[in-house]
Amino acid sequence: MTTKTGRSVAEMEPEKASQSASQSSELLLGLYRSMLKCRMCDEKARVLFKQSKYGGNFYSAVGQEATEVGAAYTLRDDDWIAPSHRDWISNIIKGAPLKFCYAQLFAKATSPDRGRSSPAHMGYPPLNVITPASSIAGQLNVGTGVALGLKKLGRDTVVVAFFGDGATSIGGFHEALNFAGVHRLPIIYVCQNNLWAESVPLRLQTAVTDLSVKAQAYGFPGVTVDGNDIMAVYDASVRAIARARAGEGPTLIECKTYRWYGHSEIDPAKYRIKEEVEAWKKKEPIGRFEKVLVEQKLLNDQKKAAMAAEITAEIDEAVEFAEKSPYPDASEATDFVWA
Amino acid sequence: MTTKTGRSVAEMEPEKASQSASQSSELLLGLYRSMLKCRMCDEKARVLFKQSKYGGNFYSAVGQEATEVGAAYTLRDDDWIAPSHRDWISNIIKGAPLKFCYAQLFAKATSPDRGRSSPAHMGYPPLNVITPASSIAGQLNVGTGVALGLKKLGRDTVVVAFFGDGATSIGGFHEALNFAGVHRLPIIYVCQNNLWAESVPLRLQTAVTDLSVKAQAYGFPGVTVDGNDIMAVYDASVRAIARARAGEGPTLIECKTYRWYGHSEIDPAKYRIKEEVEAWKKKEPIGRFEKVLVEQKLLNDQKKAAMAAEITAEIDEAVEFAEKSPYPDASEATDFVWA
Amino acid sequence: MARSLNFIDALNEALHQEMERDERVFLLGEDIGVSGGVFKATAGLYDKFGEERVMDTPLAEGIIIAAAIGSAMVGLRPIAEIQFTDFVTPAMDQIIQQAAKIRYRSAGGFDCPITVRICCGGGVSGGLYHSQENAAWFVHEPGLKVVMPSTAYDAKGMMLAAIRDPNPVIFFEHKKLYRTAKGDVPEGDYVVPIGPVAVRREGKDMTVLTYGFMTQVALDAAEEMAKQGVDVEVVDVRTLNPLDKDGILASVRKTSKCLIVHEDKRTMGIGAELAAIVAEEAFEDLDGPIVRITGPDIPAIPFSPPLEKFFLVNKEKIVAAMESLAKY
Amino acid sequence: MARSLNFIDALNEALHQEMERDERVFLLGEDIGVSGGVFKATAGLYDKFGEERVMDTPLAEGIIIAAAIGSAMVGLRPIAEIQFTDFVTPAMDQIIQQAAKIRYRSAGGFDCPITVRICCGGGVSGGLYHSQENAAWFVHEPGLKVVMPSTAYDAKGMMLAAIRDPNPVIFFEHKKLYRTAKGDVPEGDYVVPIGPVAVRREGKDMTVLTYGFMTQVALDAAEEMAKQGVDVEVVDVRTLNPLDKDGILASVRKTSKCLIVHEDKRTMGIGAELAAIVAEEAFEDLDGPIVRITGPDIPAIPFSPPLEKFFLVNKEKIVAAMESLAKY
Ligand SMILES: Cc1ncc(C[n+]2csc(CCOP(=O)(O)OP(=O)(O)O)c2C)c(N)n1
Ligand SMILES: Cc1ncc(C[n+]2csc(CCOP(=O)(O)OP(=O)(O)O)c2C)c(N)n1
Ligand SMILES: [Mg+2]
Ligand SMILES: [Mg+2]
Repeated sequence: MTTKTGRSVAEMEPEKASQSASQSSELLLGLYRSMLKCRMCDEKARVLFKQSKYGGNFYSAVGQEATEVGAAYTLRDDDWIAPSHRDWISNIIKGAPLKFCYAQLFAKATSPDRGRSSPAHMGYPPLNVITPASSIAGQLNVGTGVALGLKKLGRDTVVVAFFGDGATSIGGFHEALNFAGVHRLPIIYVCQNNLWAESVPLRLQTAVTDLSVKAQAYGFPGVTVDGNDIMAVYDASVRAIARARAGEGPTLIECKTYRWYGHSEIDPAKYRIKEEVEAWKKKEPIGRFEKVLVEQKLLNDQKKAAMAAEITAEIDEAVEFAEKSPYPDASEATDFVWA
Repeated sequence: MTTKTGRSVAEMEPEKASQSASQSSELLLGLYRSMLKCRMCDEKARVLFKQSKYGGNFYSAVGQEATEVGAAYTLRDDDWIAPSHRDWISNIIKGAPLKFCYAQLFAKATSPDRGRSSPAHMGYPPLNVITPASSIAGQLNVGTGVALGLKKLGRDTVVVAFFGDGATSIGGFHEALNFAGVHRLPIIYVCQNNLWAESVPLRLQTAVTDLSVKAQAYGFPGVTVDGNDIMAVYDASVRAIARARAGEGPTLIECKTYRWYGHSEIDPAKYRIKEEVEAWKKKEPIGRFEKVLVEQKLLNDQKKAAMAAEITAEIDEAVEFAEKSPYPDASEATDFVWA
Repeated sequence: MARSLNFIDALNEALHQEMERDERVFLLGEDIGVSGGVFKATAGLYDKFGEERVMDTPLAEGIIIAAAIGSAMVGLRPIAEIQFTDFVTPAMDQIIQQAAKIRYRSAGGFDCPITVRICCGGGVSGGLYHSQENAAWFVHEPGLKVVMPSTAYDAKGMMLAAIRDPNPVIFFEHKKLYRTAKGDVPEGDYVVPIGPVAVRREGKDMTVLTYGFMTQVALDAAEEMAKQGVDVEVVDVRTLNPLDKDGILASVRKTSKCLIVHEDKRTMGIGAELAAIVAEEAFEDLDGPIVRITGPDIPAIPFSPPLEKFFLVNKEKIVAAMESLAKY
Repeated sequence: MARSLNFIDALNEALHQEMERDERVFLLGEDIGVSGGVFKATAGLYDKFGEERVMDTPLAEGIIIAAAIGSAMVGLRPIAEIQFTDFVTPAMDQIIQQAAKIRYRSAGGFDCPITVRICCGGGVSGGLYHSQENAAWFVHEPGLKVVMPSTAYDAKGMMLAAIRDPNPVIFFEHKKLYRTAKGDVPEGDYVVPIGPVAVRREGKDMTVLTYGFMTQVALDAAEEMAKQGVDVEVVDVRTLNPLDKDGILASVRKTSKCLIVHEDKRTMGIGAELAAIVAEEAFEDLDGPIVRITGPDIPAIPFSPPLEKFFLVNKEKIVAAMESLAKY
């Protein structure tokens, strides 16, 4: 079967998550829980949008959790994330309190940006998550600048920058990666190749198949991993982060993954064929990883339910906080223009 | 010996020009004559600048003639050239009358742009040489657009776009080549890697050694050739042009070459070490090719002198034309703003 | 025959008809093809004309514009879309240094008949990066034409004019107009010339210079003032570059008072140039200061509803300004 | 102690001193290191501070600005150079969408204390792509500060102010001033605050609002007018964003006449905003129209000497305008 992106689904088929026997059960459960939390928070965000609890738009990352969690899970508080529009959950992974994440969606005065940015464009300054602009690839450029600064300061801190397949076409991507290559900056470029940029399929975005080859133009390693295999993403990221911390420079990690839903909550995504969506749903990261954990007897239905209940409670509390928070006062609109 | 660019000169040493026995003597002499003409015209342009016959600046291509001639020699009248600041001679190769080339330097009313652009930024619309802006890589973008148009029109016409090593760092380079890759456009990207972008050495421009690897990011062939070996450039270009005409898409040709003089006539180029310059002068393209032609008995001192005399006469006439031409009238400044 | 159409349907019709009429015309941009555009401005065109003439491009605004420029130079008539004006900044080099200057720098050797459609404007919860205007930058650039229609009729007629214009035309579409500006639109071919202002409401007491979505808001305010016995003339400066000085000055000379209204931020907004023209050339006709009602000087329209509301110009703000100007 | 220094040497001294004083400061740009810059503004710095603090970058203006932004966000004080303002367009996305908005969009969570040095201006045979001004675009963007000094004294003092300013400051340097504007410059540390205008010549009959290289030309014209008994006040609007409205208005209210002079093209040049402010807030004080003397509306300054001369504002053009304005 050939998808609209021109590649066969079978070709991309990763059947089940890889096992890393050497990893501690704490880590494995932690990764699982983080993915589950992301999924549940994201689905809740979608529901809230559909209920018109907030306006603007939301860009769901459901289906891409392994990429986000695998790449960011081991980051320290002082490490940086440079997120894009689909990475609201990266704040959650980094440890931002959920109440602020929902306050952001609701554009309340309690949100980290006091209601300025669009719902999904969240940053969290206390944990070095850069408030994103919408401009595609902007975060790669600014994130690369942060990496330069960190290197100059002699820190062993790193930057993880997220972006999509579409972002690889714009000049900013090129300038950032080239600069990082020349200066061997401590940054990990995590491309979430979900085969589509809004309605534009990969074949109209690029003539190459694996976006990781682009690293060759910049003189640093590029790897392609199954982005729905949490351990594959995790392993590649841990290596890349170690490289970066050691001053050995950047890595480009292409994670092949898929977004379940439309580009945003107002996109019915009619440009994708049903078979493609279904095939990818079968390969979704959480269920796959669950099987591994169950096999290893680390997880069972009871534990899972308890976990979900805990997360639900946390989400409910956060949403309540957000709902009850006031909107910023109109007079605040002129604050923070100049320092 | 290691140069400031961090690569050994020996490593790059191409000793003598390759021989293409199969080529007709007419072609070989034509290539030689074209290079000689470019060299003489360029040196004359430098002299005229030093004599303050015109202002602004001039960017000499002396040393890079094999790249320019090898790439553009076989182009048809209806083919396009997208030149940059150092490619004034590409107009000459394409067949623009010399008198217009010097009128351009003198910014006279008889220049193709009636004195608007800077001296070296010459285009020649009747032969599809695009008047360049200074903005680096602009010609790659516009040239790629022309290639798209030509493809849409179903023509077998091609575009040759010239640029330097420095131009490979800017976003416009990336966007152009990526787009051309997706649409398999009839364009040949000729990178004149002369190891320096003004005073910036290659090691601060990119972490890679061969710029042709960058084509891998775009899904089309990239080749590196000895840019001072006319037949190497010629062969690679002929292949790339044939590919483009046949609808098979773009090629990136990296020509390793060297500019003898400063970035421009006002640059003493103190950032380069003497040994590097001397080593490259020894490998200069015209003398090397001359040896081959003399060996093959296609050229001797007499023939050479006759050729030079012919060219000198042509130049003198052209310079006289330019000198005698009037400046544009001040009132013309507001012409050609809107059509 | 004319029917009532939405602004966006009028635009869409113009694209359909011109692509049928002139096979040199093609479209390129992000998501304009299969999906028909974020706002459906290009709906139906992909199915009708195929992917050669309705091209979904890579996500790279610079090459979208450059691909248009280059193909225009070989005789085609490209229409490029920038999805939101907030994303025109990556294409500035191509628009400013190439499109605006290629004809000038080649002394007419190369022309650049491209149309660049750009969606702009606030009031739809777009937030900082889906509400900008940015037209002012392009008004600073001779060689470009810049238009921003305010009615469905003009949307179609100016689009046809733009495509046929031998210059690069930046065609701004205020997103709030897409489905609120409904009006009579002839079925056939017609052109609304790029250049002249349109006097949307004649009046003798005061001139309002405005454009885009604000035209409607200013008209509402003018009706309100009519009740107070103040007769306001509303001038829709639908061509922003080059400006129709004569049209602007004629109205101000008649009414002797000038109010300028735009949604964009105040400082260096297009109102600045309008005010400067009037202050220089109609000074002796003026009975009062030239007043600007505009967005505030903050980087862009923030998302949160109270903040967005603070930014936007509305009828009340305009009426208040009209009332005090009327007192002169 | 003060000595007489060229504008460019004053700048260079500011960079030397601030880099010594504050180790967070570093420079980045094309050809600023080993070669010391196209105009030698950064001469000597590479030898003194090494390639970590004086970085020759790849040829890519976007990442030059972004590298500055990001490192400012982690506490450094970068000074980025754009070699010519003609080449700032590839960096527009970074300047407009990132630098101008990062503080606003994060509600102060991230700051952007960068300085962007940009060489601008005509009159040195630079042609279409080495003579542009382009400052007007940045005046439209709250969140940015924009300055353009006109004296050697200000060059040093405003550079020190810019580096220490917690905001992104776009620092325009008119290339014609580099070696023509010579003046007393204190050896030690001093700051010329970003904000206030400088009245360069007091006068009672007419105000000239100008900036950059034109300040000197306007002063020459004012001397000429003094011979005719017209006493011209010359106001150097050296901070272009945010504008010092009070300083501007105070002068115009005093003289009741306003002439605006700039080298840049007329339409949507900075003179537009200056005129609009005066027309709105000092209307009742005005005795005559607000006149602009500016470059013509052509895409950029052409190269050929007669064409360049046609573009440039000179003393004669200013005097002629002053003479007719004096008649009101
Ligand atoms: C410079 C710029 N151009 C266009 C857009 C509009 N836009 C937002 S997301 C998007 C597609 C992004 O695709 P991709 O990079 O693959 O990320 P994904 O949405 O698939 O996660 C586009 C075109 C933008 N935000 N910025
Ligand atoms: C966008 C842009 N930035 C900077 C410049 C200034 N500039 C002109 S040529 C040049 C160096 C070009 O180097 P390269 O591409 O290697 O070409 P070469 O001069 O070596 O032939 C620079 C920085 C420019 N013209 N355009
Ligand atoms: Mg994608
Ligand atoms: Mg070079």
